[in-house]
Amino acid sequence: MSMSQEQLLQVFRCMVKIREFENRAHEVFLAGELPGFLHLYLGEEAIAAGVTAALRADDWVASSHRGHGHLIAKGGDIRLMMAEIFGRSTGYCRGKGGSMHIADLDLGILGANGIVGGGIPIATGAALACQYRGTDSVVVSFFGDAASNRGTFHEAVNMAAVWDLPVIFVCENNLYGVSTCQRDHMRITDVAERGAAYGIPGVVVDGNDVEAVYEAAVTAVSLARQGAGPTLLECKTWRHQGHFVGDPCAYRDPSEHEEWMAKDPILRGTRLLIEQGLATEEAIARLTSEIKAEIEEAIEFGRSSPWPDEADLLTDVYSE
Amino acid sequence: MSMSQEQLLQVFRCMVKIREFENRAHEVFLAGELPGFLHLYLGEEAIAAGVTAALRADDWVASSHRGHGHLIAKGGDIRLMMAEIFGRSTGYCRGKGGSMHIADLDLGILGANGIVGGGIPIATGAALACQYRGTDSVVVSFFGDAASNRGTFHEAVNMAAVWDLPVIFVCENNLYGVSTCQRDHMRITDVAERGAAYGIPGVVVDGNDVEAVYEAAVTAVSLARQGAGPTLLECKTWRHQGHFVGDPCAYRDPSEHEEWMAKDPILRGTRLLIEQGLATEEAIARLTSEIKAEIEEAIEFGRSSPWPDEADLLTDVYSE
Amino acid sequence: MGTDTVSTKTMTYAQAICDGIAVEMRRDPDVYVVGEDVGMFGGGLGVTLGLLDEFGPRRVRDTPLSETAIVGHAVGAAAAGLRPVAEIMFDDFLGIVMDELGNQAAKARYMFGGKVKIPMVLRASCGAGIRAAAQHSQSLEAWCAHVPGLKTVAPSTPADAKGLIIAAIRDNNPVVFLEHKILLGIAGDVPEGEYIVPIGKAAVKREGDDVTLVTWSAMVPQAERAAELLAEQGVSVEVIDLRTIVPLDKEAILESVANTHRLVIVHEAVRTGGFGGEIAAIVADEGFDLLDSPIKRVTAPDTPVPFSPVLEDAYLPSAEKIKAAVLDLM
Amino acid sequence: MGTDTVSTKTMTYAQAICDGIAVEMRRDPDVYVVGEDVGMFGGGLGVTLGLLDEFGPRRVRDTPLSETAIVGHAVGAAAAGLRPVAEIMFDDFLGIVMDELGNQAAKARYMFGGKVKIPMVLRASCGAGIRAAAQHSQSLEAWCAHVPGLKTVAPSTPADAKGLIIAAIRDNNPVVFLEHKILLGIAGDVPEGEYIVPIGKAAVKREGDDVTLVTWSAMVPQAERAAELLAEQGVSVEVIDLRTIVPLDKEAILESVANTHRLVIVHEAVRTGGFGGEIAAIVADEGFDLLDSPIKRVTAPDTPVPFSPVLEDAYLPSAEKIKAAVLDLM
Ligand SMILES: Cc1ncc(C[n+]2csc(CCOP(=O)(O)OP(=O)(O)O)c2C)c(N)n1
Ligand SMILES: Cc1ncc(C[n+]2csc(CCOP(=O)(O)OP(=O)(O)O)c2C)c(N)n1
Ligand SMILES: [Mg+2]
Ligand SMILES: [Mg+2]
Repeated sequence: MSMSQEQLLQVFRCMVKIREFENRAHEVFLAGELPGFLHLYLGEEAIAAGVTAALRADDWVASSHRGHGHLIAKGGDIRLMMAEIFGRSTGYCRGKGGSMHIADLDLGILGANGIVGGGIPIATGAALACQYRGTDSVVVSFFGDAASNRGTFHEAVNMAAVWDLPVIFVCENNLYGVSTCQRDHMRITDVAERGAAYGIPGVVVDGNDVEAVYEAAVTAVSLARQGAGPTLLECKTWRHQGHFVGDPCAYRDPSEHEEWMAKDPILRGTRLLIEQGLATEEAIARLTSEIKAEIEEAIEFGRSSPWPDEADLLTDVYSE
Repeated sequence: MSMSQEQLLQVFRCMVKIREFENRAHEVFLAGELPGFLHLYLGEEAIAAGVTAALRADDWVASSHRGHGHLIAKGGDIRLMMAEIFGRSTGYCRGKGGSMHIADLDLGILGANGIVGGGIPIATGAALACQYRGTDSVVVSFFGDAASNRGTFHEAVNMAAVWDLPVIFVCENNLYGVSTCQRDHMRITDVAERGAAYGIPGVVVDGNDVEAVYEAAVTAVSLARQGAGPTLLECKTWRHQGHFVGDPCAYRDPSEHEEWMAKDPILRGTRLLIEQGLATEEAIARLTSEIKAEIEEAIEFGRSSPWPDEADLLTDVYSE
Repeated sequence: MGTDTVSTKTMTYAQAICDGIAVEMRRDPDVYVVGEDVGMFGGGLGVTLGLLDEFGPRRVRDTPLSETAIVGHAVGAAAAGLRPVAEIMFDDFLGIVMDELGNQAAKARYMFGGKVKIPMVLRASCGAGIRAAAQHSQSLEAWCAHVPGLKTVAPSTPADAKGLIIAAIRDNNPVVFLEHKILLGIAGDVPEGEYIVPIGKAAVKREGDDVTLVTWSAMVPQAERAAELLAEQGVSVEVIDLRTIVPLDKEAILESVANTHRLVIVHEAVRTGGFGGEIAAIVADEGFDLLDSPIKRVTAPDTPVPFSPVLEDAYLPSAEKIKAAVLDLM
Repeated sequence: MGTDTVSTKTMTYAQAICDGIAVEMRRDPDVYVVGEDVGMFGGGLGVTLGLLDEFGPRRVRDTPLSETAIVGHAVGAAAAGLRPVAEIMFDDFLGIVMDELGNQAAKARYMFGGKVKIPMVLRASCGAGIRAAAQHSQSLEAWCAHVPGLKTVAPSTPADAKGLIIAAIRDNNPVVFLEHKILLGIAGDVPEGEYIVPIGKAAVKREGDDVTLVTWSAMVPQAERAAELLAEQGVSVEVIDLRTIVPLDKEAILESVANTHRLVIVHEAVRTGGFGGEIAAIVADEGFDLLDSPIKRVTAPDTPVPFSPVLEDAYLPSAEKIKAAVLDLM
């Protein structure tokens, strides 16, 4: 199923929002304003945007350490996100979690995760909850190429397959786990080949082509909703920056980087909108500056929000 | 490569030795003489015998909870084994390990293992040692169908594949993990399909046909020795008894059991030897009673050996 | 707790746990049981026998042999509103799932600023005594106790086992429920129906004035037996069964020590890093002035659990060893 | 130990570890380094930078993202005669590998009746202080300490880091080597060449008569700072850096308490179930008669590690908090 014009505009908007969020987070981090680790989603925007466009509000996502894009795409409030990565009391987690630990259960966001591959079983469990309760909600689990080498991937995908759970395993294959390139961490070229090991479909798409991502996601989501169980959807992509902010990324070949930069999903989205006459360059510039203003507002909100109270240290350990 | 007549007789002898060891261990357990858990290898003898026939003395095996057969086939001393499962000081582990924890490093036996799937990474590490030192020794990892759902399987097989390690992953698929039948623990029919997930060959053989097992093992071993890396070798089989001694095995279909009992590897081995004129019924009976005497001697050795000294409790925790 | 006039029934510790789970499954459709062979086979040691018949395979779920996914999926299911009662057959397998338990289940609420709850129970058999050797006999409550966000429970009687499993299932936090294999077959009177033993409350099993024995799980009967032996020698022993490891009922301990002025801690886990250290540390701080003599620990030695009966018997703390430790103090 | 007249060189704690590994790799061809990104990238926090250039990819091995296989394969490699020096980036990932570490590496020798040795080192960064939040900041030495068969080491200075990594690599047992992230960049004088600090020996960092502070890892500088502050107030503090958690140098502790009669234990790990409990328990038993006052612990609270700098700073034990605890005792 291909996207309507309206949808196309929406996912484009979503991609730009992620892009601008990350660009500014990057700058603010470099300016020394953000504590901790920051793993940017720059370059991978089409995956979060395309996949979540195939979801409903009552569907779920489980994210990774590289989570900002997933959260924004699923409707996360960028003010609360920004405040959280600033470590402020107004943040999503009241400053307790930071970039790798943001959740919004009301929006179906099961959380970013500091443990690579840690979200895959969690997504599987949420999918069991959907099936158990007889809803037709589905769950998306986002993780990287390197994460697909973890035991959690194997055990959870197998469990989801045996139980026909409504979960879509989305592998964001940016060809590297930190400095280790794919051919040094697995023998195969397509992570999607692993689907066959569990008797589920394995699908490869160009992860920088938001339409392709969307279409593959729609198919996977509809299988899941119908009770046919999981799909492993591999999206080939590239991170524009280092593994985290501060990584000079010396392990990647500059010419490969150049090639991939030319396939930037936002560049392609822009071209597509213009070619199809869905937007003019001016309209896109306007949209981008609107979003920039939103982001600026979020940053200002984060930056000017109060720090948590020391007493907060001891709360939220147990639930009543 | 098919077996010479002599080899055929040898593997047959090995199978009978395992069979008789297990039959008697079973009886002695039921008589209350053996402490702990006992997982019998009855019915699966062709796998251990066929695979180890493809190995050299300087090759390694890593075993499972159902380990007696592997140990015997790799040359384990049945007197020391029996003494160990009797819990005596003369046993392989001086009574400290029991059935699930027998090793003999000198024979290349890396140990049985009480953790299902626990031996798979260990085998992988031993294979790295072989490669690292430039020997052409190989390692065999034995594990069950259910074990192939553990994260250890996934991580270790992938690591072995990436590093071209000389290890053969032998899945003894007896169609059940305790009471859970294969279709309830994985969607696929052949565990061997999982090889493709790591870019390695996945091979299915009739695990009750010792010649077929041997031939497949020879191919896998020779690939490993040549530096081509691991193979996943699935051997379809059936355990004759419950999961452990004491399990009435109520979860299996009696008619399926009957069918499989007719495929008993020793029955088939006997038929083969006679048909090929390699042995007469009398010769087989003689061989069997010779082996029975050996086993009896081992039992007597175990039974009459002294208990460990209480002071042994505190030794062997650390190495100098 | 419970109501005043409850009718009781004799059942084993294993049956009592099963009964408690069944009570909750009838009451709350979100409760489900999950683990390897928990259905027809009744789980690793038969505790869940019968649940499949009553509740069917949707609510009593056999899993693949995948402990990580068992615990990991439970975190997600709980976050999404269910109440999983998951089993890993032996607590020796905690090492396989400590990430899911310690980094996900226990921390989710805190990391997310209080915006999620993870109401799940992780059941596992613990302890030595059946010649199951080093990888099927451990007592690993101390690992769990060191993880803020987890609760850990280790009952010693059938009634407590029922009351605590119900409390654990109703708790809105991840609870590790340790069932000692030696206790599974022990019978006792168990209140019928909804019977709750609150998490975090110790039980005084026997009153005494000379020395306090603090213990839990399968060491409770050993401590009680030691108390009997010591009574014969004129030593009056108070036996406290913690029942819950975390949250610890520290008041019960300090109150008793205020009376006896002597403390012996008994646990089956290996000594170094065992939970006995925590108890000793609390009393050596908050109860220092109450003490008349050194705090003693009676524990397993710092070795893996050996297989041979001779060695395993020597490994386990016993009434005799407890008695000797107490006499040392007097 | 080391020889008498060693030449030293100024290097960071991270460089000292790397230097120690390199010394052993030059000496023993069976030593190899293995873990995620340990090659060109230098591992999680850059400690192994440079080893790939000197020793090449056969001996400095990047792995797939598979902690279980990293530790599990190391057990097999060690059993077969190699000496792996494995890295998991953060000790927070111990929960992923506790089975391989606790059930395989630590127990193999005992289970097999003394017929195998497992000479492997597992390196991991530990500790809070860099706003890395709940899953990248823990101090989990207490989990390791509760596993017989393991040794656990946690140095606080560059020289000790070098001397102990060499000792760990030469040890014929599995050794967990915890590198505190706050210390990695701290520079100090480090003996060149083969320099060994024996496993199991504490260091008296400062002598004093009024109170003994027992601590390790990144809490050592805090304790030293507290001792300085207290000296200004006329309180004389002895600071003991354990350096090794297991085997514990209990004599060093008891000897010091015999002189000071007061004990404060300081650790960064959360309080409940922390290794401080073990130390307190030993002293409350074997050193009871030496004590003039309660044993105090200064630790992190029982919460996950929070992200926000304000909260993380409040979470961490500090010189000020140590000082307050000591003054409480006087
Ligand atoms: C279990 C675990 N191991 C290691 C790490 C450290 N780490 C964080 S991200 C990462 C690489 C992940 O690569 P991939 O899954 O491909 O995702 P990407 O970062 O490329 O998006 C590593 C090794 C971690 N956080 N968790
Ligand atoms: C990690 C782990 N989980 C569970 C168990 C308990 N257990 C022992 S054997 C077994 C089933 C193994 O099935 P499979 O791998 O097919 O081997 P089989 O017993 O059929 O030979 C189980 C669940 C265990 N020992 N280790
Ligand atoms: Mg990647
Ligand atoms: Mg099986």
